Amino acid sequence: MWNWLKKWYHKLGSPRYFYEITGAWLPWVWPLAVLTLGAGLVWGLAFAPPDYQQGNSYRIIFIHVPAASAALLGYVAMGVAGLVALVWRMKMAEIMIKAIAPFGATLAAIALITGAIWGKPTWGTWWVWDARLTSMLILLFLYLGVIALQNAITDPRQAGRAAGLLAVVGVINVVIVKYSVQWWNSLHQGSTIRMTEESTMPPEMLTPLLISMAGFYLLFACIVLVNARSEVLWRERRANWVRRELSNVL
Amino acid sequence: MTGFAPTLARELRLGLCARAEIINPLFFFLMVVTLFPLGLDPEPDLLRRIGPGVVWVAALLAVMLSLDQLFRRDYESGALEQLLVAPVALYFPVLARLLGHWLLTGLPLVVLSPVLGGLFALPAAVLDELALSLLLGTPILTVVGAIGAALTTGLGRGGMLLALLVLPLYVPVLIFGAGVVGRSLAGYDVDAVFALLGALLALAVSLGPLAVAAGLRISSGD
Amino acid sequence: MSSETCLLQAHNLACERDDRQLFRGLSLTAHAGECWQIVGPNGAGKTTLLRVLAGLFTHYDGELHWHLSGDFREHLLFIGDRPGMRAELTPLENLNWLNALHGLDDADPWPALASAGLRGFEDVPLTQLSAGQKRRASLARLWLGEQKVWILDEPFAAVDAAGVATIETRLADHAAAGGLVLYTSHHAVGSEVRRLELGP
Amino acid sequence: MYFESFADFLEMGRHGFYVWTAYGVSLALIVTNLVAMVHRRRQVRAEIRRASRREEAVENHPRNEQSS
Repeated sequence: MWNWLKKWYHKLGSPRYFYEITGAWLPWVWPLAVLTLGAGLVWGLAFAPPDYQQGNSYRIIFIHVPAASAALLGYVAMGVAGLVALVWRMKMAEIMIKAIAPFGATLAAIALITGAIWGKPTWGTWWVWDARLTSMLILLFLYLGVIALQNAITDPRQAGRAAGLLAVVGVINVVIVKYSVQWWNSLHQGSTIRMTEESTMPPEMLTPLLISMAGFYLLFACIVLVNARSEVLWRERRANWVRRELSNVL
Repeated sequence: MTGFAPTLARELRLGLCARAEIINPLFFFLMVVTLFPLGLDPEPDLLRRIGPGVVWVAALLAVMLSLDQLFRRDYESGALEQLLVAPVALYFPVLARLLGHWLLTGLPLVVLSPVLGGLFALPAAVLDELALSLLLGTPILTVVGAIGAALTTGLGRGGMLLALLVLPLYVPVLIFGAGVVGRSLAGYDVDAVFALLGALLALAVSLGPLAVAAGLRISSGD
Repeated sequence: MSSETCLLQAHNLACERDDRQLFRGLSLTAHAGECWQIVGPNGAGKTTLLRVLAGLFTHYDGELHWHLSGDFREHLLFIGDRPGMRAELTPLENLNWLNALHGLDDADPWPALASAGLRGFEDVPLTQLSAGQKRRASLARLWLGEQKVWILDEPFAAVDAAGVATIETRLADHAAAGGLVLYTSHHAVGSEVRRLELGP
Repeated sequence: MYFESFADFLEMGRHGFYVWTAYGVSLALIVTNLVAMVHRRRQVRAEIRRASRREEAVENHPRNEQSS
């Protein structure tokens, strides 16, 4: 298994091979993503039973929780890409950071907005300083930091490596923030106000949630791959394989 | 031959001849703290509750602003280049640089904090805990802020960008730092929180300079 | 020049900066005792090449090998286009710091500054020195360390005629003593200097 | 289908407003990302084609002094 992983790691490391292999995957992953996401959301919205306490407002969970977990996973993936970009100086890793950041930040924003909207019918206020929402707010700022740094540096290689370092430092910080915010939250208002934990959910609610989670991850992967492929073309535009690739494709 | 001592000596000499770099953060710290009673209500009970948080946020902003120019003159004068070309592990000169900078900007805040604690009607017993929390916290703020400063050194005006990069990283330090005084005001035992701050300090001092060194290499074209 | 005195082997170096191809297919084999003048129009990447050789800039293609023992930076004296010294400090303080970084704790900066023509200005902050004097302050390091390889970016810039002569002889002496000098300038040092052309 | 009618589905027992606002905003944000993605893809391809056409033009008939 180990050398299989290494083979794929080196092959995907070369921008040209990455471009070709993902080009073959995308036509299959796109419909899969749309179908899974559609199925999960429709099931959660229309067919799942309402929550006995919160009524139908809990249906926001089918977009809030997947977006939150995808945003967190996206940041961790960016941290790993950052480490690879710094230690092994891989151009593809820098490109991945640039591809993940925008949609990752959007997902964090979605998680925040849906969490806030969900708070209104449940606790009567638009914003609740709940531990998970606050951590998500800081995660959004971490994303914006990576994006801002990347746009501030003109040289693509330097921007990639700087964003990589920030992502690595950010990942360490995300873990610490999670626990410090939880400690801070328990300090001030006790843990009465908590978003429903998905583990205690009955299966007819949990299944659609897991499906829409898978849908979000697939959608995230598609957007990242397409953005990464555009970035590969731009970064390798002087190479003649790019010229050939674009000249015969109309 | 680690380059620690000479860099520390040079940093202190540099810091002393650029006295403004020391005084400005202090004035900033004082002014920000005095704004709050003016903006809110000088009633002691309110001030006592917001005191620790205000002092900590002001200290945090003062440290961050003092870091904006940390490596800029080194970068522009080429001294940073010489550091990267020297046969020396970057960890030590960077650590010396950060220690020198903290001695000139972070430590004065700690020394000044009891005075400001008094402005917020904090009982004397809590003032030493406030000072200790800042003593543990400001070095973390310096190191973490220096990572952001290293990354924005090559850019013209890093100011706002530095805040965007560094403030999210400051959140845990602020929570535990301000939390110490809040908890001890409420009568709880705070040794555990000091331990957490100490742990963050250990993490910052051991890994921070490596990240700062990597940031400096990236900013100078690596 | 026999192979064992070969200090630097660069093969097929190519460098692209901000979407412009600076140089491509550049190969260089440098031996002890040689003095290389790197010439080329502005923007041809001379400074970038020096930074690549000094290990400061790593986004290049091709191979670069230093045949030096241990960390090659122990044998390297790099003086870039910027003075490398803090303007608030005096030449003495700057040189003491730089010496300590290179482990030359016993090197005495006074004679070096005198040879560089800064007698009497040793403890004057750099801010109060002229551009030429600032340049001489950083070039004083040519008389300080025993690094084998010198990489100098425009060493003669802003230096008066007398200064050029002293630096010229110093470079020639260093090469003759078995060192290697790589510098960028339009000024050739002596007759048997080797030229490396950059540019289209 | 849990709800009796489509209208009831929209109403969701007075929570409809919150649920549909949340989904609407999220959908809008996702769509913006998709549009930006497609735009960037087209922009990169067009720019590269334009650049290669420009270089071919220069190679085939250089218009400056060499040809005179």
